[in-house]
Amino acid sequence: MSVNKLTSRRWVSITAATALAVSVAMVSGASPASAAAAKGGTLYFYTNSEQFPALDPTNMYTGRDIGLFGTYLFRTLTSYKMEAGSAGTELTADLATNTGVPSNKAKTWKYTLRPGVTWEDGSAITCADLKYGFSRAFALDVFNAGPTYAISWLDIPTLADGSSAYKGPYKKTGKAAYDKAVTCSKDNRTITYNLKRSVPDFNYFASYPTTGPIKASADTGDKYDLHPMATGPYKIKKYAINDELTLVRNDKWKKSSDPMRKAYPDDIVIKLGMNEDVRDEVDMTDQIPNGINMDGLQPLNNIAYFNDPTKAKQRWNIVDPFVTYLTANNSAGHLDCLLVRKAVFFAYDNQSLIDLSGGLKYYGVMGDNIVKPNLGMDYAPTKGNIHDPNFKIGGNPEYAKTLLEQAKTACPDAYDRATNPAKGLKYYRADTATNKKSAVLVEAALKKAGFVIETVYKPAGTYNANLVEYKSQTDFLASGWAADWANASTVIPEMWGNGCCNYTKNEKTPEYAPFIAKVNKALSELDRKKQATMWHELSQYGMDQYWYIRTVFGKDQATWGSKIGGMTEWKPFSQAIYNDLYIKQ
Amino acid sequence: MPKSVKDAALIEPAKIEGEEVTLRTPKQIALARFKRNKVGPYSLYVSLFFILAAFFAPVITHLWGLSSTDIYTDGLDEFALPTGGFGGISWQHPFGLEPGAGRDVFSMLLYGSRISFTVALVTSVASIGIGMIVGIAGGFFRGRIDALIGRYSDFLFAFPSFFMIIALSYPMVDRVEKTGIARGNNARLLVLIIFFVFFGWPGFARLIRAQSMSLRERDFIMAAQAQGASNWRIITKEMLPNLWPTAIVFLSLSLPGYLSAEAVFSFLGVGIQPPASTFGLVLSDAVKYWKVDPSYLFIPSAMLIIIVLALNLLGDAVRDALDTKSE
Amino acid sequence: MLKYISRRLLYTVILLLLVSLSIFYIFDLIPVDPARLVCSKSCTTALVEANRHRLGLDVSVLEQWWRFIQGLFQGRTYGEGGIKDIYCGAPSFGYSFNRHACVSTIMAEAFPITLSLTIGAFIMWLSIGISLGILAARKKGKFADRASTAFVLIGTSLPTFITGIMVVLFIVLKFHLVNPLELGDWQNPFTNPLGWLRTFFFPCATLAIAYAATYTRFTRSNILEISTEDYIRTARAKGLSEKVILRKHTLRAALAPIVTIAGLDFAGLLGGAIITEGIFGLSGLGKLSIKAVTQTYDLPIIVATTLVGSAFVVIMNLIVDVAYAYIDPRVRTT
Amino acid sequence: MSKFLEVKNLSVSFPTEDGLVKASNDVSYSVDLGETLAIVGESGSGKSVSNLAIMGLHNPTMTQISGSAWLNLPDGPIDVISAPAEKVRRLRGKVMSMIFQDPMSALHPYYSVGNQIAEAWSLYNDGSKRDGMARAAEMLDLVGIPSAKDRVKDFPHQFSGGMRQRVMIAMALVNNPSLLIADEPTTALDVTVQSQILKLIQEIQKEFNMAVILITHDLGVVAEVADKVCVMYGGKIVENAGIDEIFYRSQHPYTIGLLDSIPRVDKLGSHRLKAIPGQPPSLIGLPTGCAFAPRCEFVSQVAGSLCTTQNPDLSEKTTGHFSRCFLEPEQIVTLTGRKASAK
Repeated sequence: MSVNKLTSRRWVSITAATALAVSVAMVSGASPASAAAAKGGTLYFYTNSEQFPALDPTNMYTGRDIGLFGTYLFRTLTSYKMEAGSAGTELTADLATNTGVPSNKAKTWKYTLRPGVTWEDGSAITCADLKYGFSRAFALDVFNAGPTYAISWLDIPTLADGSSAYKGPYKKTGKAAYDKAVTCSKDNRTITYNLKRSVPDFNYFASYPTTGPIKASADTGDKYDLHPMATGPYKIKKYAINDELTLVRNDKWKKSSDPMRKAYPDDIVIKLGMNEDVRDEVDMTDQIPNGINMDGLQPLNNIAYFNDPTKAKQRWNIVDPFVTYLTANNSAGHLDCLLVRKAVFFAYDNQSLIDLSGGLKYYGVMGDNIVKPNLGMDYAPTKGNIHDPNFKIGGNPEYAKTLLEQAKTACPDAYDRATNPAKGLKYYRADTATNKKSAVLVEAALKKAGFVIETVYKPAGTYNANLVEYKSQTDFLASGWAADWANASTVIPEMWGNGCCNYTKNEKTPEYAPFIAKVNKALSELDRKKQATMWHELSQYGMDQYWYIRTVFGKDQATWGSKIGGMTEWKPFSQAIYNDLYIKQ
Repeated sequence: MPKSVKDAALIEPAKIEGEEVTLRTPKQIALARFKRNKVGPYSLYVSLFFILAAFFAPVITHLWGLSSTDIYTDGLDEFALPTGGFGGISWQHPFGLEPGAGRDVFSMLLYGSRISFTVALVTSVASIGIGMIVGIAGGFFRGRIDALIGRYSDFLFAFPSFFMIIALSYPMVDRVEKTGIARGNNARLLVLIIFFVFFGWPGFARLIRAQSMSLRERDFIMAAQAQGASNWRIITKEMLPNLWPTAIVFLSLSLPGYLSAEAVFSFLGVGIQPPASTFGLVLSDAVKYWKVDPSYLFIPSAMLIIIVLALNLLGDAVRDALDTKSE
Repeated sequence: MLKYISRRLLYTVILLLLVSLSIFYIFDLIPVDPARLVCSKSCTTALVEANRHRLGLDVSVLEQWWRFIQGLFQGRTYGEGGIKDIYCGAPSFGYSFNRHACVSTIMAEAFPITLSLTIGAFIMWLSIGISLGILAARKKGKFADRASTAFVLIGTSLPTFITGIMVVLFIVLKFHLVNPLELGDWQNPFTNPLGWLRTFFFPCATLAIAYAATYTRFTRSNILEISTEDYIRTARAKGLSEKVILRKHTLRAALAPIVTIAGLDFAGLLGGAIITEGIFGLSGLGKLSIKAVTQTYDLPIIVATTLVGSAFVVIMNLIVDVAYAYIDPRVRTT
Repeated sequence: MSKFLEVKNLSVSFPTEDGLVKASNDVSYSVDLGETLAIVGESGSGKSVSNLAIMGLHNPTMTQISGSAWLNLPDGPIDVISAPAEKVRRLRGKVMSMIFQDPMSALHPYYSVGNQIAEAWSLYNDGSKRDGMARAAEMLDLVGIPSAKDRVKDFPHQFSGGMRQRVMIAMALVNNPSLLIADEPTTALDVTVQSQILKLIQEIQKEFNMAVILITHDLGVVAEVADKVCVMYGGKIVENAGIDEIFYRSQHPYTIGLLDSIPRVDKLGSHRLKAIPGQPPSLIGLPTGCAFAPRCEFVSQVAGSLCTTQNPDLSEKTTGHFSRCFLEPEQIVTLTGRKASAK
């Protein structure tokens, strides 16, 4: 899922999936609960966003929401352990009795439901519910925001236009094929998934709410989003967009069937649509002591907050799972010239841009790879780019000029586009306040090196949806990505290869064919260590091409009120372990 | 009753019973009244000062050794905040530096007010021009023309202009750019002005229409008609001179209105975009920094208040001076 | 009079039909394809077509408009073709797939908020504006005149996004006047008048600051103008006291034209006060529409809010005219 | 000292940027109950100003007043110039009333005529609104408005000009005042209506035994109703005498000029109308001497160019006949006699 993280730190735009962080993440401020956790009280969250991207499990793909609602509302077959440190990155059984039984070279996965698991109306959760829930992801005309692994993995024929023969539970087409791919045992407690190819990571996917159960009789289609049925310790009492989401205890939920969830607060209220400045002021003056800021502060307020020693126990500054990057349009007529792309890289004033968004301390550091160090074995430092002796973090316009000078003869077309005042480079950006500011810096730095550049602002709300269209018109795109789980297979092919979100337009470049061949080889490699080495090579290859002009390894901050207890980082989501949260009495 | 009353002194010149007996022209009277107003001349000087400053922005900034596009990152700290007190105010940067990008606020505001004034002036003048023509046409010819204009302006009034501007500005800018008339901010400026004028003129046209209807009934127009003057002559020689005071008052009062409107649309992300820096852009940016850099919010706010206040008071003074009824 | 009103009503209906039709055509011209916007990343042409059908955009603009008009009277079923049908009863303004609800339901929730805000602000700005205007007129040229003019002008010269933030940060939150969690909470004014007041007082005040200046200046200049009228001299010649003259004679005539601008301002605000609603977290029509226009591109909501907005303007125009006829007998008989 | 109203040395002036404008300069006159005094002059001669001051209708912040105006009320005389404003207000409408030139604009457009009359009545009388309306109907009937009972609820714009002036009169008289000041009451009306209104004023004056001050520029009007006449020029009274004195033995060249400029039925066909040459005093650079001197055709008759250097006093030329001119009555007779022969 693509991200537009550079634009803002609000969670709406961070719609990527989760990442498995195995490296040591920096955690400041947060410490495991020292006081005894206590039941009771109301836990508040507040956010500037007016509504959740999705409450319907089928559409839920935002890391934060998966963590939040996966803890409170929806149980899934498997779940990440709700524990601090690297233990949190491990899977555990949730609705199922175990994390899944693979067979047939991981082409078949089998799960059995835990006894006593129920819906909020008291009825038992059955295999049919799981099967129905899983099927909804195929109804792409109704649900368009969730992950689509189910469609590409399940053993269902593909039609000529690339879509699945099965069109979801609301249509009759392809139902037989689906019934064959997903089967239930006679006692309706065991579900079997039959896949097209080996997917050793299927158990990770089974932690996504989109794979969870949906009761067919309660399904209201599009409207289900407003009041999905809960299986966790809380249920929805009220969901009013732009107002609030109120969760109350689900009295049908039994601790006996769910040893993991603690459910400390009596109520959970998420206040929606709070003005950003109000929200920041609330944080800084601790006006909602039992509340948590869901968005993070605006950069400047963030700095003020983090400079305040009295807030030391109400904040953390961690490495988040995201890599943000600047994509070049590598197609002909745009930046189809390595020298020009390189010149842009060296001309960029990264220092000012990072300062603008919170500095190296809070925004992030320059990256040297598309894969973030969090990903563990798949990350290795690359050569060149930020390690090049000519690289200056504040920009090196002189070197950029020499590169451009070489480009003049090497690739006159791209040079002309980049320097001719009548043409010039175009940079499509979402129309947000921070972008407007950074555009000033980007334009100034590139002009210094002799580029002609114009920022084209596009409506922020429809920016992401139009990326497919923009990618062939603009010369740059800013975006971001986080791995879905701890394998660069959810990064490199998606970003540079034939995955979902390759905005580089590199398909027609001569360097692409050898690259994609290697990618496919790596994907089918069963030896994990060998695979990691192959990913190292491939990231070096792509970075050498400057398909991405620059990458930043981002950081993330969270702040909360003085009465919040149990704030600890949950590694897979870079969020709180919601399960541990309680109100200090 | 006394038999004889001794005369005290000569009767002072000027007016009796409020009736003008001097031989001054209306223009002179208005000018004298304007000068007599305590606030009028000062608000004129202040307005002129800012308008001239905006007009000569390149000269002033050059003389000061500044540029509105240069980035003075030396003056910013690791979080891109201006170093030194009061938003980095110094002799070199009299209004300090812009936090984040490090531009000089003084030159930003000079150049910014240039754009703001352009929008306000062009829009006002164009609205007045169209409103004048349409208003006179409606008020003077009446009948079908008037009905048609009335219905059309009703339609425009009913139109939710605010949303239309927000929703349509992106595609409109696209279209303007495609025609090649203007690019980038010039295109956005053009679109903003077109929208403002499009939705702005009916208000003024109504005003003029009402006035020309009553003017039409006045004796001197009747007299001109009786003498067989052509409609064109009546409109240009008899009506227009009586309508321009309204236009001037409208101008001085709509200027600050459009200044504020530009600010609001910039805040909402419609209209002019950085690296340009209109009042709206600077203010909406400054709100984010109020806690760490209050002077960055205070200076443009104060400047906008002074300009709007001066223009409003100027408008009041002009109206008072041209108003033949009061006093 | 009745005939006049019915003729105006007919005119109003025609005007609204025209405005709605233009809105459909104008938004059709915008190069944004809502069907593509809601298409997932595995988007295919077939899927876009399916979306287009689901959103009702696969027919001509004229037919879209006609269906919309029909829906207003008959209710309408959305998303035909397999998925669970969604029915929105009359008056149906459409269905928002972004907010998963019938637009009429969404509007019905947002409207009381906007109405409260507008009425509150209206009362405040009229009372502030008119009383300051009277003060300024009576003390013409003196300190009180200049002070009140300067006060309201400073209030107006700053855009609402500055004054609103100032009010929230430096008054509301600073002095703990409203719990930030209750900021923007909808409270029923009839069952919980205090809560309603707590929610709406400050946003109304913010808007009132923005609007009061016009009314102060208008009141002032009108009073000064009316004061020179012969009939005020007549009233004085009758022996009426200055107080009675001001109240009964001057104000009656001076404030009559205010009905017109006040009515239009009121109607304009009913369409939503975008910035104020945003700052105070009020989920009124303004916030609803601005999000639909700039972010989600939610066509049914855009059409509904713009149409309701212009309906308010047109209907308020009618009310203003009728009210004016009531106030000014000269208009009544002609 | 028994006249109902005695105005003594009343000066009204307005300070302006260009200096002090003495609109009414040292004016004295009197009028008794049952008597009609006409004040005659061109626009700008200051004829309204002194009466507005008597009514207390001048703008106190913009006007300087000296002199006095005594009303001899049954409970003792009162000087309305020096009396507190509130006390004078209590006299307005009750003891003294005023009607104005333009009946079109003098009535409040938003209130029914009955309402406006009732308002004036209820100010000095206890009674319900219904009583007030009944009284209003009575008054409208009195001033000759047909089917007055039905018309009390009508609004001013539903009446013609003459009818409106009748309404004004009804309103002015609703509390039976002793003094009625009529400021050009017929100027804005059709000629046929003019005489009706004047007749009405006359009748009512008789019925109520009022003192009436009629301010006008029209000597024709004066001839119809006045008992005595004040002629004003340049802010001063230039001639002051009984009606017959003014019309048949006028002592001031200005008055003579005015008389010559009106059509006379009795001299139909035999004379040509004459205008006074020149402009009314612009008051800018007014010569020292007589204000009328620049327009006066008899200037040369006064020795030593006295007219242009010295201002004549208002002196009693014959008994009760005051004139502000250096010429003696005999001289006037000869001069006008010569004129008469020319007619």
